[in-house]
Amino acid sequence: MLEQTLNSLKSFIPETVLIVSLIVCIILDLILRKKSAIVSVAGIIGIIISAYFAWMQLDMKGIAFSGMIVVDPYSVFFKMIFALSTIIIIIFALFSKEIFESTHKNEHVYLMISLALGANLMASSVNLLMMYLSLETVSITSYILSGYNKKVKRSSESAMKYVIYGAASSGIMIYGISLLYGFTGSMNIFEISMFLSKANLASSPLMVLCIVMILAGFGYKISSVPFHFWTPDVYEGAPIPVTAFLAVTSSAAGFAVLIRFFATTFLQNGMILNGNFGIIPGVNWPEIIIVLSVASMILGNFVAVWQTSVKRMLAYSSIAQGGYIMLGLVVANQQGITAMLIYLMAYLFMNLGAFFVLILISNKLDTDELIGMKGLGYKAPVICIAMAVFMLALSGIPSTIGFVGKFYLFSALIHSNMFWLALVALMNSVVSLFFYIKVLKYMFLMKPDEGDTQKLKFSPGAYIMLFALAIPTMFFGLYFTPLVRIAEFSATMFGIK
Amino acid sequence: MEIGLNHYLVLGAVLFGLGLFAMISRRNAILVLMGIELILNAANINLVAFSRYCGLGVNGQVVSIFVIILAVAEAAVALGIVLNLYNNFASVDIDEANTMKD
Amino acid sequence: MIEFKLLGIGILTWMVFLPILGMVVLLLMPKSAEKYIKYVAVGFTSLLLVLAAVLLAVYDPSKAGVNTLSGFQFVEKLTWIDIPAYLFDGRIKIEYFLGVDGISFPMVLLTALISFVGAIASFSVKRNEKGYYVMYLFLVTGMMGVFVALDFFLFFVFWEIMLLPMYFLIGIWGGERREYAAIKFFLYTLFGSAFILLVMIGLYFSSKDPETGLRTFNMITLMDPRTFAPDSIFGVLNVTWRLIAFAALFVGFAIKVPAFPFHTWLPDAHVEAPTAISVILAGVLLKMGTYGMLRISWSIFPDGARYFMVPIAIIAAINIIYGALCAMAQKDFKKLIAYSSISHMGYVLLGMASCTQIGINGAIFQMFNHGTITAVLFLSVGVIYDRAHTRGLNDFGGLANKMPKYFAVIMVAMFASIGLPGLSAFISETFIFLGGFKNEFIRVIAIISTLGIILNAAYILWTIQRLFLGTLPEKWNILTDINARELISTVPLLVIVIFLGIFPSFMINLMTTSVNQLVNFIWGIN
Amino acid sequence: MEFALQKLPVLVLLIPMLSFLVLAFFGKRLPRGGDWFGTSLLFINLAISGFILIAFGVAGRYELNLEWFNLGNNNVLGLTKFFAGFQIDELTAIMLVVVNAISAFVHLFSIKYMEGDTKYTRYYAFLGLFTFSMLGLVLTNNILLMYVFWELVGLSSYLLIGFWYEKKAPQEAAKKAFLVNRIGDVGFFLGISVLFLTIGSLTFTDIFAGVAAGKLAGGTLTAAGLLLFCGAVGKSAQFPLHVWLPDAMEGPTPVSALIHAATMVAAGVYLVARIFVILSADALTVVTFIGIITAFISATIALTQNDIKKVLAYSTISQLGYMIMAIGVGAYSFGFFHLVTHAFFKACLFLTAGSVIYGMHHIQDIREMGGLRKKMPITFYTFLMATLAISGVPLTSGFLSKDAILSATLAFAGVNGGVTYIVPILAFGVAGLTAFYMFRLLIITFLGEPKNQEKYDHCHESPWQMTIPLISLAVLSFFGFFSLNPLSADHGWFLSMVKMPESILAGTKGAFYHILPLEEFTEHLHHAHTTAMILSLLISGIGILTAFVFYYWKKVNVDKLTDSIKPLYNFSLNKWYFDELYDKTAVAFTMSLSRLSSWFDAKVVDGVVNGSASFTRVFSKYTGLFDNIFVDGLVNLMGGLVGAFGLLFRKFQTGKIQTYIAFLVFGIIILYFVFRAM
Repeated sequence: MLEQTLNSLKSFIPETVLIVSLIVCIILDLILRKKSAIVSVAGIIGIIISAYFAWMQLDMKGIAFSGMIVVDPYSVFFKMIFALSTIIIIIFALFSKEIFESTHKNEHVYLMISLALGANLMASSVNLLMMYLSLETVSITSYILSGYNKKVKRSSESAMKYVIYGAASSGIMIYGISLLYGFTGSMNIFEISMFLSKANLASSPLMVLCIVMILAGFGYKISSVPFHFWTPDVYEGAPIPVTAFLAVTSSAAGFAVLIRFFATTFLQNGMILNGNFGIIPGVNWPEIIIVLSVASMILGNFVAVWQTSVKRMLAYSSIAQGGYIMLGLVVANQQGITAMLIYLMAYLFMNLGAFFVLILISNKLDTDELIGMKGLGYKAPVICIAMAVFMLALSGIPSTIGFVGKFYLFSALIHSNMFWLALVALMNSVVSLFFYIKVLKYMFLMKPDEGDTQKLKFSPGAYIMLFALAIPTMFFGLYFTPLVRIAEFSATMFGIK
Repeated sequence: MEIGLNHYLVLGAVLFGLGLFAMISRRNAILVLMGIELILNAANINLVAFSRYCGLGVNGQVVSIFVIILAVAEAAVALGIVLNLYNNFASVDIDEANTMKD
Repeated sequence: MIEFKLLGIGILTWMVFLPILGMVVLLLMPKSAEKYIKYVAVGFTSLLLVLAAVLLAVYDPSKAGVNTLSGFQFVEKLTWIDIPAYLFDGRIKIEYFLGVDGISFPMVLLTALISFVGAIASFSVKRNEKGYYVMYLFLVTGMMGVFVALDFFLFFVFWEIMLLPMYFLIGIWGGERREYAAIKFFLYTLFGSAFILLVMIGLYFSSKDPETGLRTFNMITLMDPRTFAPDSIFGVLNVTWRLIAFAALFVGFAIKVPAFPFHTWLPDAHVEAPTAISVILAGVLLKMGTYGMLRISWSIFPDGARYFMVPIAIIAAINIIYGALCAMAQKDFKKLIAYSSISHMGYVLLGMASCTQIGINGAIFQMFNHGTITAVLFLSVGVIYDRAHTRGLNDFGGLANKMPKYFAVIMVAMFASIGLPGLSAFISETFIFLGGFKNEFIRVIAIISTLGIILNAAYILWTIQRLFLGTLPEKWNILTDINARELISTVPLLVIVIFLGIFPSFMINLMTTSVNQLVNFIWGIN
Repeated sequence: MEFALQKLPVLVLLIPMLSFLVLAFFGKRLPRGGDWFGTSLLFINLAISGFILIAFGVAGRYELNLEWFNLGNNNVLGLTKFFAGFQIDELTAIMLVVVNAISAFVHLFSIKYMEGDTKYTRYYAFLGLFTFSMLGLVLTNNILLMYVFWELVGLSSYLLIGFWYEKKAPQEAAKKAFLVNRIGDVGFFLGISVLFLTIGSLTFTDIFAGVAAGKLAGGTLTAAGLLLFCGAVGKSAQFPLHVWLPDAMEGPTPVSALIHAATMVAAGVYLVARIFVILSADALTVVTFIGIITAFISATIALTQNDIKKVLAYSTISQLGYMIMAIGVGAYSFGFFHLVTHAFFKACLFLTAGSVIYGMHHIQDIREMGGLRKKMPITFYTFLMATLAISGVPLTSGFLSKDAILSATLAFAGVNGGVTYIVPILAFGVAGLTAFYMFRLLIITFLGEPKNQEKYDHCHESPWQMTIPLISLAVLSFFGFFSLNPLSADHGWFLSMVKMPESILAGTKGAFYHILPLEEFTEHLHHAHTTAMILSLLISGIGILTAFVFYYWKKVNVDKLTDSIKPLYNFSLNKWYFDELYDKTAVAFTMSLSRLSSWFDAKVVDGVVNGSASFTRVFSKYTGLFDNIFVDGLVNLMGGLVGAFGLLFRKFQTGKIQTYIAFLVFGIIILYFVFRAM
């Protein structure tokens, strides 16, 4: 028992490093007693180190802590995503006025690290309990983060909404887990898979109930319809870096666990038949995913059209984006998973980019309303051109990374002859252009009001960060071989043969 | 009569329902949080009952302990947030706080 | 396949990316050099023209192209994306594959020509010149790329890229309702390209290159029926799906043409766009739709082309007659020309629907002619609009005596556009109708569409009368005759129009070999 | 001589083009606007064409055919080539002379007539353009090229009719002329297509060969013939497309003389003559009847017109009808003969009219003239000569051609009998009417007392530049130029040069028409000749006499007479109400249709896409975003739906966390059932 645990520690190094750096940050914070970039730097270093160790695990494929977590390319991929996004967002926080003006000192850094830790665990957990715990870890830290600005009404309101909604959904999830446990007699998804493969249960109502209830937990993390209601309000209320964090990291974590849950638990003896999943008869979860994803796409896009606040618009857009990503799961094969991973990478760059521009702008203008961006293209050309890149990427115009993601998703769909679904998705992305282009319209097509035409100045660091996000968005759009190779390599999960 | 698995499951289900009801109906934030506790405990009852009656060892109990711990953490954070809510809105009525909506 | 390099880089690459180079140069230009921007832009477009001339000099008309790789010229083929199948049989191979044949070559010439003219015509743009010309050159790259790309994926990328500059050019430098027009144009085209994308991916997954056994976006390989496994979704046996695909593609391209009932974006876009952009729009962009049909729908789904002959011809007839009727009712000069474009693109569709060699020759020739003629017409609209700041046909009269040179220019253009013999459009329209009559399935429709000849004449003559004849209203004594710059941008086009009217063989020789190849391919002979 | 036939025609064609180009580009800089340049070029051209005629007489037919462009080989049409070339045969050779002669005279005449016009140079340029196109039309050996020049003459006629475009009437007239012609040309074009698709080549020789070889026969052949004839109907102003010619008189009078009397309008006849040999019996029937109907209708209209040019215009139409009919009945060479003679005397008539108008300072209403004989004798006598010619009085060219045609109609009726007797009856009737209204015109204009005294006082004889053309044309209306025998031209040089060709379809029968082999037909002609001559003399005599009775000796009160037949009189005066008819039907229909479709486009087609704005507005009321969204293109139907659903979904986002949880629970329940259902 003990030495097994000790062995397990080997495959737990990245998380360990995170924990250590977490503690280091806290200590630093206590020592410094004031806002300083040092803590952020320390945190970033810690994350980089853990990412390095995670990278070391690339060729490992093993199970640890008596079947609680696994290490496989899939989890490593997500660990990389989390590390990258966390680093970027910690840097965002340095730019964000909201964070700077908050009463806290540097809490956000280690809160974010701990969130990253939870995300890592989510990506690698293969046990329902572990899934639940890691999910809660992520949630609880996000509750705190979203309420980061104590004095700001919106912030605290959003925190309240988030915590109650989150608690409810996770509660429902654990209830569903308990049922599934009783049903299958195990918490380990491999064992559950084995059990289900043997037992012949043509969609027994109880089974369905479990799945739906557990889905509530995951669904609220990836803010998919109908578990999305918290998203707009929380996104709007939280400080922008936090919003970005929720939009990218935590929903990526949600996808990580969602994919693993479905792609492992409900496979016929964890078999993959020439790339396609051998789904357990009677539990045809792809249909339910179709429902979710179509609903998310339509609702997200259609409501986003009406938003006047860019932040809220991005909230809805990320609901829609989540819908697109889920399409990959629908086709129930490796190709789909690959497409999802590609899209997640794309999503990271373009969405973070959009949020960063938002941070910069609202620092200057103290607003995230569209109307505030009138004629901004003439006052801050570089920023706005970057924004244009991100917006077009989000709407999936070719030669941007967003198109690559969509292209692969649709390829996956069409490869399994789901033309109609692809068409729905495409029409949705046409609709999505309405509101993405609207931002550009305000920035470029509209003239700034008389009087305020002086150029806005931004720090060189801001520009560097901006290019660091914008250039990959363009480059990988034109040359996406690396993305695809990574995704294809990472689409292998432990225990799936 | 013999108390069996089903009784516990029913009890759990009832608790779950009550919890949800509390969350939906109560205006007071504290009561809503208590609703959450009910839900979690409903889950706990299930877990324990299953492992007790289906001969699944102690897994269930272990899990329920985890859940209890987690409930505590969650409650702590939640109460903090509610407190902050009170500071901002001078009330713990969660319907007061609906400044953000479409 | 003939190759032709400058400095080790293929000439087509030069032609596609020269404007990008121009963009860079413009962006690097310092504030002090603001006033030279337009000359730099014109310089780059004229370089493009020179390259086109060089191409013309080396082009070998005897090469067929279409579905024979060897028949393409100035071919450049590099691997762009190549990802070996790792987990599933989805090996992605995308090539940077350029080349021209008789179908694309006239379009390339047209693009070079019109871009140059447009650049000169843009001198009237005053606000934010840098931004304007950057976008303009970007647009040129997009258009050129569409016409030379032989890899479907590449084609699609160019096809979509081109939307952005257009959106901004209309949206920023346009007229009153520019924002509406711009977004309408953008969304319409995006809606269409959604279908194109679907078919593109579908084709990819049903293809298997006979030589390499790999999937491919290579259009030429896709034209080969052996490429499709019989069981694949677009396999030769899977007739229904192939027809659906053809229809989907048709919708995608028809929006660009624009074919009824997808045409309503055109009048808006034209009315709002600045002169030079209208010129580009009518001169080149519309051709991308019909070109796409020939290059992709007609060539990859010949069965579809044969099957849908009649419906397409009907759409064409509607375009011709309905467009002309709408034009007749217009009070805005520019809108009238816009509707006349719809009518004239109807001829192109008719010619292609006929699937006869004479008809398709006519169609391509008509694309070129319409490009040149309508360009002149829109430039003329610009001339009057710049002076009078109105386009209302009823606000004018008696300009003939006031602006004799302008009158002469526009007379030639207008009579060209009603297909007066001796001017280029006559030949192409004649071909198109002969093609239409030749194909007995659509003969009746073609005969009906000859009404268009009369209607076109009617509204054009009426326009001439309303603008130029009669007596000059007092307020227009301020107007000055067409100036040197405007003459430079229009007269060469008119010279081409007249020259091709008298010596059509000059253009026809360029394309007829390919067209024969295409037609034989459509009818499965060879 | 070979040289004359091989090279000169090209020269003849290019000289007027040269005149056009020079005058168009440099005319303004030349002294006197370059009129001398154009005129002298034309006289040179006349000389050359005369030489060509002689050369042809010596050396015979010559044809040159070059490849124009080539579509290569293909599966649908086989080897497709288009040729361009010219031919010199009797028709061409003669037409060259006629066109050049009249054009030259008109050039000369215009020097004074157009003097001081602001667009003087442009006028001469246009004349050059027209002459070029007309010569091209007669020179080419290829029906497609013929169509090309056909359209070009249309263009130049458009430009010249609308020459005084400052005034409203010329604009309208020009537009009308072009459009009406366009209608005919579409038919012409369709005819060409039929030939092309059946025979595959468009040179006349190939076409005839093809028909002879039977590549094109039966109904198709008839159809082809009639479609081609449509072109003639348009150009030669035949019923029902004759309405444009009278309006075309809005152009300068010399132009009317050149284009709308002598040459262009005769192009239709020329075309019919060209394709005569392939016209099937039924086609010929139609041709005949169209011809005679036109002749009759316009003759009746000419009776009552009061504008000197209008009268001449209708007489032109009627004469053209005559020629068409003549060819219809098979008298090919007579028809063409009449074309030529008519060209001269009608040009003469128009130019004299021009001279009168010039003298009267642009008065055209004959009711204001009268007694001009004393003031402008030369004009009067030339006019008289031409009038005699057109009325078919012996010793004139008109007599020869007309008489021949009449005899042909008799022969025709004699062969086919039955209903076809209408043709000669009407033909003779028209001859009478012609004589009558022409002399009415002559008398009212030149004889009697002046009606408008002060105009009359300022009136004067025209200068030599005008009188010389008049005299020469009048002389050309003398019989001697065509035949030495004043009673029959059969042995004159003209008819011996222009032989009757034998129709390829000789011997075939139509509904009422039997195409006889040539010699049989000539037989009948000989028999009919004498009767025809006597009859025609009689009838035109009566016509002239009545004219004198009515208008000179005033034995009959014309006003009373007209009052007694008011309806008929008005019917004629208002040109049988053709214009009104067309305006009410075709034109009105098209215009309303166009208005309808533009409305349809804006409201429905775009509407479907745009979604009813109201739809969006309803929702936008309580969002206040309308403009914003409108500009964002949300009025698109898609947009409309998006908006609708969007607003629907937004309702869920109440901002109350507990509602969210409720929705969450509902969501789960719904999902449960959805999932169960699957």
